[in-house]
Formats: sequence, structure tokens, C-alpha cells
Amino acid sequence: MNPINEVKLEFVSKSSNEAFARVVAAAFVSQIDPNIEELADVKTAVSEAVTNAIIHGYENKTGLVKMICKLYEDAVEISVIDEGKGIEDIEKARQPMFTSRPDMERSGMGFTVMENFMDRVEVVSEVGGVLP
Amino acid sequence: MNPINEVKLEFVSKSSNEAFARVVAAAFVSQIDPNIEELADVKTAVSEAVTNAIIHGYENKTGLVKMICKLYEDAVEISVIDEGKGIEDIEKARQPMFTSRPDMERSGMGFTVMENFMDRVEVVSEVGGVLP
Amino acid sequence: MNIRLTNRGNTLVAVLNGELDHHTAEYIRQKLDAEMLKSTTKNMVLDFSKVTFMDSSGIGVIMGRYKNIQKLNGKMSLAGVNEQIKRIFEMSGLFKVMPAYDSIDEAINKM
Amino acid sequence: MNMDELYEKETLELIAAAKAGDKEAQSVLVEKNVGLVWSIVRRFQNRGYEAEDIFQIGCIGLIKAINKFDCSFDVKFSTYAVPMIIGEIKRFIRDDGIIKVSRSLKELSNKARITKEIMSKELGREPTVSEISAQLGIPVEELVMAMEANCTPESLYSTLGEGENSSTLLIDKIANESDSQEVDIVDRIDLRKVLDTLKPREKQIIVLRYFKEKDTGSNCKNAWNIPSTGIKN
Ligand SMILES: Nc1ncnc2c1ncn2[C@@H]1O[C@H](COP(=O)(O)OP(=O)(O)OP(=O)(O)O)[C@@H](O)[C@H]1O
Ligand SMILES: Nc1ncnc2c1ncn2[C@@H]1O[C@H](COP(=O)(O)OP(=O)(O)OP(=O)(O)O)[C@@H](O)[C@H]1O
Ligand SMILES: [Mg+2]
Ligand SMILES: [Mg+2]
Repeated sequence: MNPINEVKLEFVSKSSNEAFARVVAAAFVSQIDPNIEELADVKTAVSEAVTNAIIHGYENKTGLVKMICKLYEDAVEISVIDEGKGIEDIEKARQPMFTSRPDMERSGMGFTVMENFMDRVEVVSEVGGVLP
Repeated sequence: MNPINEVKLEFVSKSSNEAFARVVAAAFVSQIDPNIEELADVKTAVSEAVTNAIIHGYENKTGLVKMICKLYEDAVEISVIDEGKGIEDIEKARQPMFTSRPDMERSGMGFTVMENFMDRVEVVSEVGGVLP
Repeated sequence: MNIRLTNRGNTLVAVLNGELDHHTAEYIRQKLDAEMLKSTTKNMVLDFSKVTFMDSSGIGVIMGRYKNIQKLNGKMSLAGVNEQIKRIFEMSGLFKVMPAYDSIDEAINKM
Repeated sequence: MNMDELYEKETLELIAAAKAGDKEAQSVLVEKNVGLVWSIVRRFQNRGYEAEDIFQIGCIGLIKAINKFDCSFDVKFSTYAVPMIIGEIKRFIRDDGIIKVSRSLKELSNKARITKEIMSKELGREPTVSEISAQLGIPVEELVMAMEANCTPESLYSTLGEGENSSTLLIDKIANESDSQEVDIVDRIDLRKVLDTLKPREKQIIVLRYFKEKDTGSNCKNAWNIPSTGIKN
């Protein structure tokens, strides 16, 4: 099925762009006239994914984060993509409380939050791509 | 000079995306904490450029509009790009009250408004590219 | 995001204001730790009534402070948590280690 | 002589007459340019002013343009008049414009929160964003942005940390960051790359530049004034 509307955003992996990505996602989703809670859910999930891209994917180095928002007749789909180091064991990464960075005071709840706030979360990854 | 921050947005040439593009530009520009009037000026200018891309560039057919926002130390630069039909005579197009579409009740003030609301407006164009 | 700190007895009361995400977490972390180091307080109340957004970065900040306070044999509690944020706290089991109250006063009274 | 030139010639004659004190000529000129003023006024909608008020101010700008226009300027009257009209309108609304976006968004976001609470009680369900924005009389986009009021809470010019003695400006920090590794990646997503991917015949770029004075201090003079020599080209 083809999306009714689609936008693509690309931004530098700066933490100050996290809030920016949230506004963009919220502005896109507001097309389907959600209520504030639904909007907050989307923003939180996007925030988790973007933060992961910045701190885990690019390990705070500079890279590009892509966000693709698609509107379907009965759904909104948001993809957050980085070309950073990748996830070795996706199943493990998705487990509540699993974090590879306890040193950074991460709690390992990002994926859990996404799963609880969205209807579906897909994670695709290939290991590799260390930044030059 | 390299930008301090940069984002790139791509969206389908639907008129409903005009408001969306405005929010994105506004969210980007608010990094420098402008005042309300400054922000309104940027939004209006972006709106003019995006509308032009949709109605003149793509003549309301479907195409992709790109918006690139750059933040420099002392400036913000926003580029709006379409791959539509192009402008034959740029100088003429920029004149106040010139419009190629009086039939659509356009007033020919878009470029003039951009010029007056921003510090500088550059227009680059090549004619050609009719949509498939 | 900004933070207002006051000492009430031996409890540090921190009113957070704005959005707590990865971008702002570091700042909040530094502010709280610096204050805990220089004052003699051992308990902490975090007021969330003015927090408009929080993601899992917030959990990290809270859990990190909680660990420090435990070392001082202090107590920690939360106040004014809205529904959206409450869901994230519940998900992560945070309420199992610290209570949440409606107001700062209540949190201090029950300290 | 084509229609345009004829029109322009007639305009010049009317201007000369108006400047010599011919009230009739002035009102004919105003009449002829009402459409021009309105097309500018439309661009100031959604700023919280009555269109009719802005139109009146625009007409003052138009009359000033008539009085100041000099046939030796070698530009069309409209080219000269537009910046004058916009300038007049901007001077009129400038006082309000000093309010920082961050502050106004915060206020709006508070209003939105309260409105939402009231509406959900009344409706017995959560209101949608469009319902709230209708209630507040603002576009949905404004609401969405306001609810992300902290999108950029810190001004780039505000100091890092709150202590009086912390003098590192956020802008300095960002500027320093940009000296390092930031640079090459930003380069990579440079406009040039985009340009290269465009088929040349289809190129169409509009670059809007918005310069901001580094010092955002109290007045925002140059950055927003219509250049008084707005009659170049
Ligand atoms: N984009 C990514 N690139 C590489 N690894 C990732 C990425 N996203 C997540 N991970 C890995 O998955 C783990 C779990 O992610 P999750 O978001 O659930 O927790 P966290 O980020 O560690 O902590 P929290 O989100 O609670 O702050 C991370 O610790 C990291 O190892
Ligand atoms: N992206 C574009 N692609 C092709 N032609 C364009 C584009 N933008 C502008 N033009 C041409 O330039 C002319 C002037 O543009 P301008 O925005 O000033 O006025 P308008 O769009 O015709 O009217 P208004 O903006 O007042 O509604 C247009 O009528 C059109 O012929
Ligand atoms: Mg995470
Ligand atoms: Mg136009």
C-alpha cells in the first residue's frame, strides 16, 4: 500500500536536534488529528529512537540521522535510521533494562517505552559502520 | 563557513504540507530564539517559496520539495528546492505584481514578500523538467 | 529545561521545569550532584509538576541520583508526576524503590 | 509603447500631480494600488491583528511612497512602494514583536494544557489537537509547536549554567563544537551534493537568507529594517 503522505528529515546527530525531531514528528502526526496523549506517545517514542541513534549508533560522534514519516489510511509509520555501529543482538537489546551503557546512566528502557507507546516496533540492524 | 547545525527535509508537493514545512522551519529557527515577528517573517517567506514550488514548479502535480535549513553563527539560511518546470526569466519573476497565473488569483507578490521579509533572497533556476 | 533548588531541613527539593531528555539530562544531573556535594542534605524530592516531556533519559537521571543517595542512607521521593510520565515510571518499576506524592509538601512530610 | 509602459507613464503623471498637491490624483493612485496593499496585508495574517487595521497602515505607507517617489529613481513605482508599505506595517507591529518566541510559546503551551483539561471534562473524552486549536483560535501547527515549548528553551545567547560567574555562552560552546569533527559531515550533506543529484535542466533553487545579528540585545535594528535603499535592481 502506498502512503498518502510522506516526509523525510535528515539531521546532524546533535542532542539539541532531539527536540527538533519531536516537533517534526508531532507536526506530521497532527494530520490525523490525534489527542494530546497520542501525540505525547509518538513524541516519546521518537525521542527514544533518536536518542539511541545519537548515543549508541554514533556514540556521540557526528553522523546523520534520518527520520521518515509515512501516513497511511489507517496508520502512521515513523522510521528513525542511523548508519552507526549497529546492534549485535537485537533481541537482547529490546529486553527491558538491558543497556550496554550503564556507565552513561542509561536505564535500558528505551525500546520498552517505544513498544508500549506505539502499536508496533520493528528493529532492523547490521553491525559495522564505524564512523571514519 | 560551515554551518553549526543543518537539517534537510523532503516532502511531497501537497498543499497540506505547506503548514508542515512552516513548522519545521520555525522549529529550526527557534534555536536562535528569535522574537515573534522575526519568526512570523521566516514562516511567511518559507510559505511563499513552498507554495511557489507546489503551484508553479510542479503545477499541482506530484513532485518532491526539498527544504534545507542551515544555522550559521550569525545567520540562518533556508533553501527551498523543486525539480519542476523552472523559471524562464528570473528578473521578471521577482518583480512585484508579476505573475504567470493571474487565472489562479495569484497576486505576483511572493518573491517581493520573501525579499522584504528576509535579508537576502537568491533565486537559481533552469527551465525544463516537465513531470513524467 | 531549568531547575530550581531549595533546601528544606535535610531535604533537597528540586523543581524541574521543561523537558527532560538526553539533551537536558546532563545539565540536570550536574546541578543535582553539585548541590548534593556542597550541602549537608541527604534526602531529595524531585518535583515533576512542571515537566512537560520526559523519556527514558529521565529514568537514568533519577536512578543515578537514587544510587548516590542510598550511599548517604538518605531517602528520595517524587512529586507532581503527570499521567504520561507516570506510565514510564511504572514501566521501569521506579515506584518500587521510591514513592510519588501529589505535592512537595506531602513528600516532605512523609520523608 | 506597451500596456505596462503606458500604465507606468500614467502612474508617473498622477504621482507628479499628487506631489503638487492634487488630492484627486492621490486618491486615484491609492485606488489603483488597493490590490497591491491587500496582497501585502494578506501576508500579515495570523499575527493577531485585524486585517482592516493592517490595511489602513499599509495605505499610509502607500501615501508616503507616493510623496517620496522620484521619477528619477528609474524603478517602477510598485517596486518602490512595496518596501515602504511593508516597512510601515512592520513599524506598527514591531513593539509587540520584541516578545521572544520561547516565552510566547511557553505561555501558549500553558494555555493549551489548561484548555485541554477543561475540554476533556466537558467532552468526557480527550479533545483532539484540532479541537484544542479551534478553541484557542490558533492554527494546529502553532499548537503543536507550542506543546514542544522547550524545543529550544535555552537561547543560544544565554549563559550555560545559572551562576552569575559562568560566562560561557551557549553560542560559544556550539561554535567550538563546530570547529571540530562536526565540520566534515555537515559538509557532506551540503547543498552541493543535492545540486549534483539534480538533473541540470530541472534545477530550481530558492535560497532565503536570514541574517541575525550576533548581538540579539534589546533592539533588532538592522536585521529587520527594510533597507532604505530598497530600490536596487
Ligand atoms: N541505534 C542504535 N545503534 C546501536 N545500538 C543501539 C541502538 N539503539 C539501541 N542500541 C542498543 O540497544 C540497547 C538498548 O536500548 P534502549 O534504548 O532500550 O536502552 P538504553 O538506550 O541503553 O537506555 P535508555 O533508553 O533507557 O536510556 C542500548 O544500550 C544499545 O546497546
Ligand atoms: N518554483 C517555481 N517554479 C516555476 N516558476 C516559479 C516558481 N516560483 C515562482 N515562479 C514564477 O514566478 C512568478 C512570480 O512568483 P511570485 O511568488 O512572486 O508570484 P505568484 O506566485 O505568481 O503570486 P503570489 O505569490 O502573490 O500568490 C510566478 O507567477 C511563476 O511564474
Ligand atoms: Mg535508549
Ligand atoms: Mg508565489
